[in-house]
Amino acid sequence: MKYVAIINDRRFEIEILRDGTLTVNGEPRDIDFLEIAESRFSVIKDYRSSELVIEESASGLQVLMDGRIYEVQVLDERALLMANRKGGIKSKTGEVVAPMPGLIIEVKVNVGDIVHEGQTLVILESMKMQNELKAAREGQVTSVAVSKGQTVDKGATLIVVGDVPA
Amino acid sequence: MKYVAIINDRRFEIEILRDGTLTVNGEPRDIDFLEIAESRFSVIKDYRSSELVIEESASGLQVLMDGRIYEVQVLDERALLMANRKGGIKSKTGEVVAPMPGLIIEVKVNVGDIVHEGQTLVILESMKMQNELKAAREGQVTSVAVSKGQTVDKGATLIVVGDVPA
Amino acid sequence: MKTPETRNIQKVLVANRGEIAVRIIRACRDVGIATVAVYSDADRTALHTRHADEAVYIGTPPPRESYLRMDKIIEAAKKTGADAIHPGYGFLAENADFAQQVADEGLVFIGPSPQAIATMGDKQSARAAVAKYGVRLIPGTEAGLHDDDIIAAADKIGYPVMVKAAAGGGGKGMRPVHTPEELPAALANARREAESAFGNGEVYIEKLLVGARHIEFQILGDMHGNIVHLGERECSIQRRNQKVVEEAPSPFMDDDLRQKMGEMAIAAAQSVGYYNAGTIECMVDKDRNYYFLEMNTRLQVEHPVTELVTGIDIVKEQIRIARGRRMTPTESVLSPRAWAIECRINAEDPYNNYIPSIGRITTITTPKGPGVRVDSGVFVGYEITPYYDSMIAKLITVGETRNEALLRMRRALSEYIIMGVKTNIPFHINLMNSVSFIAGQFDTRFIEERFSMTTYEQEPTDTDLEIVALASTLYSHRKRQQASQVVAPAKRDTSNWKWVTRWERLRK
Amino acid sequence: MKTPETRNIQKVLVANRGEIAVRIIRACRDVGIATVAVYSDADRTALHTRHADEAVYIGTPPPRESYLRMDKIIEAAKKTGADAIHPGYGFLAENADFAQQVADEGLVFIGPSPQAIATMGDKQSARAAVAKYGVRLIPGTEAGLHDDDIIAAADKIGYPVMVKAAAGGGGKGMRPVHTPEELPAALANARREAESAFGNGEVYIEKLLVGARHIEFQILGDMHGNIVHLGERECSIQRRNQKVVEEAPSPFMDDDLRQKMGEMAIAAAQSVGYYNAGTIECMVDKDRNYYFLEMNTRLQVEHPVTELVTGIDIVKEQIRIARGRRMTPTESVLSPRAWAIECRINAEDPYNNYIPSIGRITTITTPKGPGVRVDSGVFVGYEITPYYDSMIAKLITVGETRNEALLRMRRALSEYIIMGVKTNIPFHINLMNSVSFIAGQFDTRFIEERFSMTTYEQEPTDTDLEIVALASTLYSHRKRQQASQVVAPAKRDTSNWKWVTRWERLRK
Repeated sequence: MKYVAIINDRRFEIEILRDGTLTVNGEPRDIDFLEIAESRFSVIKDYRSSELVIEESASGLQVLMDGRIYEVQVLDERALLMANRKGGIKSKTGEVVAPMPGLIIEVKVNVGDIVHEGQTLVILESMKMQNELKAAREGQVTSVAVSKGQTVDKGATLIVVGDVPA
Repeated sequence: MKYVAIINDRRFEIEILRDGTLTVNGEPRDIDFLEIAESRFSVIKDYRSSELVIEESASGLQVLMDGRIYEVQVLDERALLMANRKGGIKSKTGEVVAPMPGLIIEVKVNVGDIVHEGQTLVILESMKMQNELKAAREGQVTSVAVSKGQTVDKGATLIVVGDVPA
Repeated sequence: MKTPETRNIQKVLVANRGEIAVRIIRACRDVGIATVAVYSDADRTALHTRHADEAVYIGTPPPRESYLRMDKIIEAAKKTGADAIHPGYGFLAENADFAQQVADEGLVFIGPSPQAIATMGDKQSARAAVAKYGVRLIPGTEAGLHDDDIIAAADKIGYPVMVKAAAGGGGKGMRPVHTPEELPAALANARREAESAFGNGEVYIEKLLVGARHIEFQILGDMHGNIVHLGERECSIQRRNQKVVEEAPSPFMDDDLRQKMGEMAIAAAQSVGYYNAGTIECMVDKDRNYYFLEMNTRLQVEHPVTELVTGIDIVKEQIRIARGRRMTPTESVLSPRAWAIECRINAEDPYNNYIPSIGRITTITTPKGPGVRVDSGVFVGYEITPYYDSMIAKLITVGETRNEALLRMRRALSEYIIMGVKTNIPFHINLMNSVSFIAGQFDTRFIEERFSMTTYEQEPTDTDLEIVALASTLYSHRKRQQASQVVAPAKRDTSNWKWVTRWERLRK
Repeated sequence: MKTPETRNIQKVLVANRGEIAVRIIRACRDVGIATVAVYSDADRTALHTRHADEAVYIGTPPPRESYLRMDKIIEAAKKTGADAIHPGYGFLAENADFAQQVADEGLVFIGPSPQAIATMGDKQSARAAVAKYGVRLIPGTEAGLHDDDIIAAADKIGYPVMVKAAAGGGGKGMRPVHTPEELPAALANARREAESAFGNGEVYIEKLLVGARHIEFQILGDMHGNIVHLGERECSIQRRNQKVVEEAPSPFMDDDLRQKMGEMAIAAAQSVGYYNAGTIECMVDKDRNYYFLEMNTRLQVEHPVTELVTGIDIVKEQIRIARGRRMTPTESVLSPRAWAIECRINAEDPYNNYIPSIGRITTITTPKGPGVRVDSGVFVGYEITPYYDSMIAKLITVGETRNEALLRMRRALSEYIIMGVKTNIPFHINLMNSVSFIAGQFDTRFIEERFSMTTYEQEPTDTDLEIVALASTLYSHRKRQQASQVVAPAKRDTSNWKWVTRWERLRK
């Protein structure tokens, strides 16, 4: 089974063979990978002992190791093929969802606006704090589902950012 | 639904009615009983807040509260009826089982011996310690399933103590 | 001052929730006093409800329906026969009416006099009280002005200014404003936030000192007229004007400054005949000029760092003082015997603009071992709701030196695992590795202006990346296998995947 | 004594497992030293394996195949580039051959000289060494005698006597014997247990002092010829000759006795030119006569109580000393600054003859808050196997007075929840409530002769019994409902049964 893992723009081609052999970019590797609890893993590789938290996110995997978070995408052969056909791997999600229930204090964009990554789109009040919800990617706002003064549930889609029309 | 709970030779007649009303020996009671985690319960009764561990044992329930363990038997109407018919409630178990894997160092009784509660029946070595397994009740040894030098698994029945013939 | 009566305290009602309620229950238990918790619907399973000897239900989750209901809390004390009430911090801790009502009901309020709370709780009277003692004040306006007057005052004081809530605390209702154009909107936002948090939308402004530190002095006073300070705490590590890391002593402090600021702090407390624990908050600029900010007339979130460097249990001293006894310390602490750091563990996502995280905690591994203290109100199965503050625990480490405390904090953070909600533990790990923090070079703007979760002091090594790549791939491979029902048999109950490991090679 | 070379320590291999391996890893991390763990098949998921920077597999679970394999441990150090080895306690900690081999391989052994280990490890040479310094000894025989000679010696010494393993420790191979008739069987049993535990069946006897206490002195010495003591520990609370509760200082101690015993302890350590941490174990009879028992040439399980009352981190001092530096303390501790108590948390069933309990831990709630330290090697999901010692954690509390430490211990024990295996936490709760323990009146026979898990100081109240009866009934009722698929709908995710509660009445 062949996979490609992408972290920080680095590609690792990893193959897992039926006999349990593992290679990275063609070179054999030994690794002891163990699930300790849900989402928590212990890895021993060349004596180095590491503890990892692996969680799934909208755009791939979030891996926490030594206090640092890594965004990782793992593609198998089929996904790789599809991604290549589409001209690239899946980009960050454009859906802005409410991370908790709360009150919409302000909506800062309208449908059609071009936004940049990190731009504040909505202000949501919850836990007595005003939280700025930001765009995870650049693009054009294709949908605004809420307005000022509205209360929203956790997980509600508030804004959708789509591709900028070419 | 009517129950009898027996602790330390004290009997509590408890009735749970369909409308949620609860009585103890005919008097109404308020109690807030909540499962916190498996086997762990929080009780608030007349403002008193208590944390309990409830586990099932061979002879009923073991309840831990404020560092003290209580042996409790709860009988419903049918069980009570049956127990009365048999002339008494179920007595302590006569089976002596290995609490952990280990090596039998010594078997101190033979079939037919009359033993008293607390008498050492078997010495089991495990975790580098010699552990004396004792009779939980008085009675007559009806079965000896192991002998010196034998290794046993956890949970294996080693000795059975039955009633003394009348 | 006449000798106070000794008052009997056998049972304390804790009018609070979360870690501080647990902390107070522990202190009571440590001196053999019975405890009563109060709880809302959201807190039936909370640790304070379960750890107290008794627990009384007081209402629905919104604080104004439960933890802010003076009538229900006093009724709960009466019903259970409590003879004293400890308010903790937040909620009713700085409410003079509550302190007065408690006293009127014949109960002991474990805190200062209602007069001291009232004087220090009102910005204007607080400034007037301390000014007489020669305490330096930050230029600013009084509270209760209209926006127009505030805007005019800001021009006189000069920008930048800080908008603050009159009833404030915990950074709520606060806004830094750098230009006149931003001020009207900032006032409106601050008023709204203050109204929502405190039921009081009054705001005021103060000159914003640039490059300044937030340093505070812990005060302890008894009813026999004794007042001492227990040294300072460094609280400049803040985000959105909320403290996230505190330490004692301050790396900025020297003996001379401690002496002078300590005297000022005692003078400020004396101005209101203070007894109980209290805190004098100050701003200290680069040139070591210090200004009185406000006095908190209650236990502070960050009191443990002072406890660890002085050996004094501040909550026990509060109880002792409320009983009318002489407090234990007889003189101010001019040389702390250790160094302590506290990290506030918040349920928030440092990788996503620190958005509060709600949900159920599924796993906790608490750091343990020497020099580590954890004050926490949560447990496995605890549900973090949007009703209350996002702070779920405090991790405090102590060492002989700042360096030792810092290394212990790094170690303790790496041991601390909380799953089910996002926490700011990665933020703290990053901070403890930042050169500026290690060097003690920071001010109150450090986190917002010169710290980021994505720039690290060191790039990950190739080995780091390869381990992450391998683990992620094996994780995905496993998921795939599970999806197609071809699950590798687990050797132990934990699922174990080894690829070409020592054992397998040996067995080949 | 010539000035020792300073030795470089950058990476320490910890030749141990469980809580003590974790403790040592933490100490190394606190001073910025990298760590290497070694692990058997049973310990792949153990905390020491996961917390260390590196981990090396060394064999199957039985200690003689892994943690006692000197060759594999030294090989692991070589492979990972460790420059020092810390042996912890138990396993190879008092093996002079191992200390010598480590030195021969050019590695630093974090412990005393092989000569000191050898001299103190052999009963005869230990007695000879200290006797020259005027240290008082308990009458007894040498090791290695035949049973007949031992039996003859016992008649001379007078009963009761204690049979002990020559290679002993941790109560293994020990037997008290009260009459000549019991002696042959006791010798046989002790030889068998010693053979199994240490691979050495040699035993000896000593006069058994009746009503005596076990009091030990913590020693610290460096390679510059400095030796101090850090005060005493009271270790009389024992079961089957294994310590279960320790405290510092001893309630039996006075300044005069501390002075004299401390001098004796230093003299005993000087007799072998001792450096590193070490412990002089003594028996003290009712008339305050004290006798040298043995010297443990290693870190002791109960070292944390001394750390908490002196502020000295003993493991860090061991590393400092091994580096050839001067140790931090310059004089003996004659007045401890606090009081500390340690409870050993064992996986055993106190209600069932303390039988060791094995199984998987399903829940842990660790006591937290001020004055509480937990040194633990276990976690949720940890499997307790029959291969190793049943001690899974140590709970230590500290207070200004013995009473405060004791109240904190009660509080901490009531917070400590471990599910999945039986533990002796109820034993400790009972002990902390026993009048004799509270009064400090106990000797080494207290637990076995005058303490029971079924007699309590106070009978349960009627309310206690009713709460237990109600909870048990509701539990059974629920099980019954579940069995018949009529499950009450849970209001929250946790299952909540309320009968005629406030809410329901309000809603009626």
